[in-house]
Amino acid sequence: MLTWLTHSVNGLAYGSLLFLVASGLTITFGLMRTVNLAHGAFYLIGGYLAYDLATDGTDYWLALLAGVVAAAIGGMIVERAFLHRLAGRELPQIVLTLGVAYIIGDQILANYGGDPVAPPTPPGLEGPVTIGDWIFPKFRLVMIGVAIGLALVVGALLKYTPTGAKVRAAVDDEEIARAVGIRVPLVFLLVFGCGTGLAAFAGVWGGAFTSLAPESGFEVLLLALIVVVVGGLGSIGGALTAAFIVGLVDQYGKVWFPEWALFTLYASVAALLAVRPSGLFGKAVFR
Amino acid sequence: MTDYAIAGRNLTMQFGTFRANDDITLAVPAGERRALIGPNGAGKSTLFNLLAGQLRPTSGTVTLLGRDVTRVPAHRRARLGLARTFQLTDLLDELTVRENVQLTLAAQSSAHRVFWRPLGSVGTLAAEADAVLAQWDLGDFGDRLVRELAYGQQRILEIALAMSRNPQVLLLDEPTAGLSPADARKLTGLVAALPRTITVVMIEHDMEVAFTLSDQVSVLQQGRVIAAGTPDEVATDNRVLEAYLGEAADA
Amino acid sequence: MQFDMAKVRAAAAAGAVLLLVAACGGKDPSAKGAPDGDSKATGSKGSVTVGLLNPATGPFAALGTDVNAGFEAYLKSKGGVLSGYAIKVAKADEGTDAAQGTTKARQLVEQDKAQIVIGLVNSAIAYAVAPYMEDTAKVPLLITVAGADGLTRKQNGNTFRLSYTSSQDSMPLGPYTCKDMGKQKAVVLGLDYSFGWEAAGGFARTYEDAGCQVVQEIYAPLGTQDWGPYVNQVKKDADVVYVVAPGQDGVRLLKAYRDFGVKLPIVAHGATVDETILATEGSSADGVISSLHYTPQIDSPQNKALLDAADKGGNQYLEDGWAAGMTLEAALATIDSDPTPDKIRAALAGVKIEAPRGPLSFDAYGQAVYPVYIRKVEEKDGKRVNSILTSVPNVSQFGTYDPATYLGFPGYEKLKGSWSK
Amino acid sequence: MRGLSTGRLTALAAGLAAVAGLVLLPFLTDSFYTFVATRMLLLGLFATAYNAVFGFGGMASLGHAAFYGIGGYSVGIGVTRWDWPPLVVLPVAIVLGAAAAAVFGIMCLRVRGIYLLLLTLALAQAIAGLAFYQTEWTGGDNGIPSISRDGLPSAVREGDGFYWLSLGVVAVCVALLWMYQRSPLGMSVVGVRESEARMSATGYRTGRLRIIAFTVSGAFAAVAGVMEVYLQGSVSTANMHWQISAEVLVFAILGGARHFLGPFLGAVMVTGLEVWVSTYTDRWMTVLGIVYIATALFLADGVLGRAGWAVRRAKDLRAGPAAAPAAAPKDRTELPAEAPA
Repeated sequence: MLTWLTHSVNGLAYGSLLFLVASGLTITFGLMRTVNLAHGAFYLIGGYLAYDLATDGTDYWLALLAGVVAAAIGGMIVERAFLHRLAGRELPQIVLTLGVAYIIGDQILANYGGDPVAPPTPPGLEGPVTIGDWIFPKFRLVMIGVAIGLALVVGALLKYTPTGAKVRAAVDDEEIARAVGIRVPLVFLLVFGCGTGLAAFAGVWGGAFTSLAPESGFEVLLLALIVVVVGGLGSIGGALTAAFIVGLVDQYGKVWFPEWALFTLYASVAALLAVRPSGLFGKAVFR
Repeated sequence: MTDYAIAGRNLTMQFGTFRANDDITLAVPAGERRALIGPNGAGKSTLFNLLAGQLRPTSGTVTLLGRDVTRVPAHRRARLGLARTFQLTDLLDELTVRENVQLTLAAQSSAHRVFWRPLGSVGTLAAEADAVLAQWDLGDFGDRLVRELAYGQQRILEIALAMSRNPQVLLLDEPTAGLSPADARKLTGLVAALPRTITVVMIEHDMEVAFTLSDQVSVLQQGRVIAAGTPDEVATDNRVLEAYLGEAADA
Repeated sequence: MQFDMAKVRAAAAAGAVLLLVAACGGKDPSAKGAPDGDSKATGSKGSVTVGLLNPATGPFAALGTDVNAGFEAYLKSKGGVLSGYAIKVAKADEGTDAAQGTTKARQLVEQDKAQIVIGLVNSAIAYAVAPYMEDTAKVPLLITVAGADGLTRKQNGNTFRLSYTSSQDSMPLGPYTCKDMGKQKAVVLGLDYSFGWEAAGGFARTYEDAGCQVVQEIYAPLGTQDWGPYVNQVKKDADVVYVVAPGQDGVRLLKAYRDFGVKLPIVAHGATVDETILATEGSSADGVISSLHYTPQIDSPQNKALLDAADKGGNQYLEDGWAAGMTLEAALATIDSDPTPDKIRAALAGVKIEAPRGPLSFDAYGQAVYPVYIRKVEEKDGKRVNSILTSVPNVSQFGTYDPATYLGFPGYEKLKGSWSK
Repeated sequence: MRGLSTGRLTALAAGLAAVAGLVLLPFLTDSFYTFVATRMLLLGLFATAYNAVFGFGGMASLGHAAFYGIGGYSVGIGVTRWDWPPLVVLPVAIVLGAAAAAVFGIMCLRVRGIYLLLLTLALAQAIAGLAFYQTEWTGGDNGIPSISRDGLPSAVREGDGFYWLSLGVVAVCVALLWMYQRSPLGMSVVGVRESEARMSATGYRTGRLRIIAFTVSGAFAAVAGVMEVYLQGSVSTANMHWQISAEVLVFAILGGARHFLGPFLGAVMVTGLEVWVSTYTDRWMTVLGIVYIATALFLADGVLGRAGWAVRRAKDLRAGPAAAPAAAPKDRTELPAEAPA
């Protein structure tokens, strides 16, 4: 009984990690329709920088902030310098961001070596929580809360604030948004920065969960893409739900038929996409 | 019943909460020229898509030459003798004019299954295509990419493609939209000259064109047929005037 | 054929659109670096070109870098001359797949004229490169990391290996866990790929033959992000958990193991807690007992020389590279002049050295025989280290079994899952 | 009027020279470059096959590594288990590759654009997952080593001989693809790319055409995979890695996806660049990344697209005002202004 509780809660915790990674993607990819295969690279930037600073004795939260800010700035540079020229052209975006990801990954390898590193667990969250006979890592439990909180905050920001309205307007119809005086390039720049900043935050926290290596960028990218697509492009709530579902499916898949783990995950995603291309919560697509 | 070349009965098309077509019945006898008019968003193009098979109705039936084709996909309706043009010119832009014609002709025979010989060298495709081009005055443009053609020529090519398949029913979606007056006159002439063995249903915004070309006119508004009759009858119908004046006021 | 060869070349070269060659950058082989290395060094007996083929990119880049560093450190300590031969080093990136691995192996042999190739981390690539080296290039191959058991199962081959076969270093741990530690029931928790099955198999076979029981086997995919689901399945009534998960997987596994408060003691394949990840693992590695052919804690002049030369502190990969240098030196010592690949191959078979890990020689299959250390992770001067509990001398890839008998066993990939039955 | 103009003569001479150069390459360079050239040919075939779906079919697949890998495993499993000769391996691989690709095509019937990209990626990952775990058959991550080439005639087993074999196979495959692409069937796939609605209204079964495009592409991709594994003598899950799918996409874009030989050129260029740069620096991934970025920014139509544009422009300039009325610039100006939004 307790084992199943552990499996289920852990599935949610893993799903939360996936959501943290995917949250930035739901914004850049889901909302802005910019395909960013370098998302995992920004995850690495955040994680490695925080690791570097924290091991040098910088305060944890300061290191976290530095990682997020650095990745946000990096993201904005990429957007301003390259991506904005490719608006609406998905294939060149893919090639470009793949190139950016190669460069960042390779430079991290050159500077930090390929041995795995791990940013510290946030202070106060080390070790397990014990309730009766039930033992569960504190950090993972908190992560579930953070994921839900993050989903609420991002969702509310987009829905209820003037900035959110501007973002949605800029995405829906750039022409009209310009006409009513929204500075569309600026909005896109900031939104993209937020997306990569979130990736970095996920890198710091996820790095503490799973550790980091230059290859980690692509590993998390594939999972995050799945979450965003299964959830339905642009839907924060959908992404959270999808993350939880993928987390649970992954968890129970590993318990019940571990040898088919990779196959079950991807095959079920493929089947879903074939039948419902717009994902679980995306709007139906008219053709 | 078999008198009707194409007919839609009680057609309803629901998109989410939006009902684009609401219980529309439209029956066109063989050889007739029928115009569909109505303000923007009245559901004309949706109705066309239902008739041609690009969409499946939420409810209702479509018959083509007396056959129930409600569940028959677009390409099969095409083979049964239905041809259509699109409102926004929808040609194979990156192919040449000649290739557009050849591909259209190839669909009529087993030629489209050939996978080892170049398109232009299969059977009599090349000669037939050149004949079509000559017939429609496009002979000089055969090697041009479609996207390089002038808009008026593209509209003519659309009709040429549709007609090259010897259809029994031809659906024309705003054939003169966006054309210069001269081109529009030319195109109107071409449509008027089509043989009477062909049933033509057209959506047309230009009243003058619509009334000149058609035997019967159906008027759509908000997904319903609000009036039908000869051009003269419709032109004096109060509901029609109201619908059009209302649109004018909105715009 | 010969009569017009020159003309053919001239005429065709003049007329042809050599797109392919142009895309190669029109590189003139002679312009490229003569293999770098200590160009000033001159050897009394001549020179030898060594091809170093290790990954510089991809998930194994760190390991490859360490092997190269170990080899180069040894070379430097000898002034670039081994046994009277000036060593020219040509380095290439093994990459992440066989296509690149074989391309680079060919470049080393066919362009740089390497007389011996040292390296390889990825077993799949090693499987592709080894037949080329043996059949086509006829240049000896000295493997320094790639672990697949099958690479050294052919006698009189062209392939030598300094590092472990995946099962080799696990074999002494079975009897140690069963007899010395007295743990009767073990859970195997490892990675679901060849290295995992072979390492776990080496442990399970010797453990069960010592009279104890593997009661459960759990295998997780390579690159498992979250080990929570696996560590939670560990049977609580077992006595010990055998763990094999090198690199990042090891970090994640041990962290999840401690986070979920699993209390059973851990014995492990040494790669799970080697020095490349030990610091990152931190306290989660405390108390883990493991077996490996090396630990920087070895107290010998040979190891001290290595530790002094390597600024990063020792680890098994640095030692592999260092030992490769010593092996080559020993082989070259028996060659008086003109060190052809054939002579080097013949000399390698007879090499016996005192490596940092201890006495090392090759068996008839080209696989190194060496001591294996049973180590325990402890904190020492604020740093975690693998302290030596005991050592087992002369461990071969067949453990204590007769080679013929051992080779008759089914492959470990077939036995996986059957130990607990 | 189409006689042997100087232009055609030049083209003919260049073509002959290129053929001669390709055939004589092993005499012109050393064994290593011959090996690299062999790989370029095979990757070029892979890219050309890929383009039947990508450039001509208008479907951006990110799953073609699956078909490439299936071809490779056909060799590995067939040769090591049952000692199949190449004349058995090849048809089996083609059938399996085509069948898998047909399944991809069917699964992708309802999806377009970026969704198709992600769906093909997920499908290929699922197949790679199978290859990883069905170790009984595939050898898992270590793959299948020591695949014998003894089934091949001894003259073409190694080095230069294998180069000529590859050249022959690739030439035949590329020629077949060329014939297919120009045929009514191939052209109607292009038609579907241009307008699915138009094609179905004309009487074409567009869904089936999309599946056919995948099937043809998968079959030839499998051939490339077969030859690659004969070349390497081993196959592993690396042959199915998703980055192979990404790389072939880049080949096609860089070379020019709208041109039949564009992807081939892209494959040659990128492969050459990788080999060349990695000779000088371990940081060749960074260089590759820069090339990707430059491709996306400046070469979205590919090298051939750029070249074609430059040639047309030069021609226009040369023709000048005296050009034939066929140029008809008047027509062009009307197009954007009058096309309804």
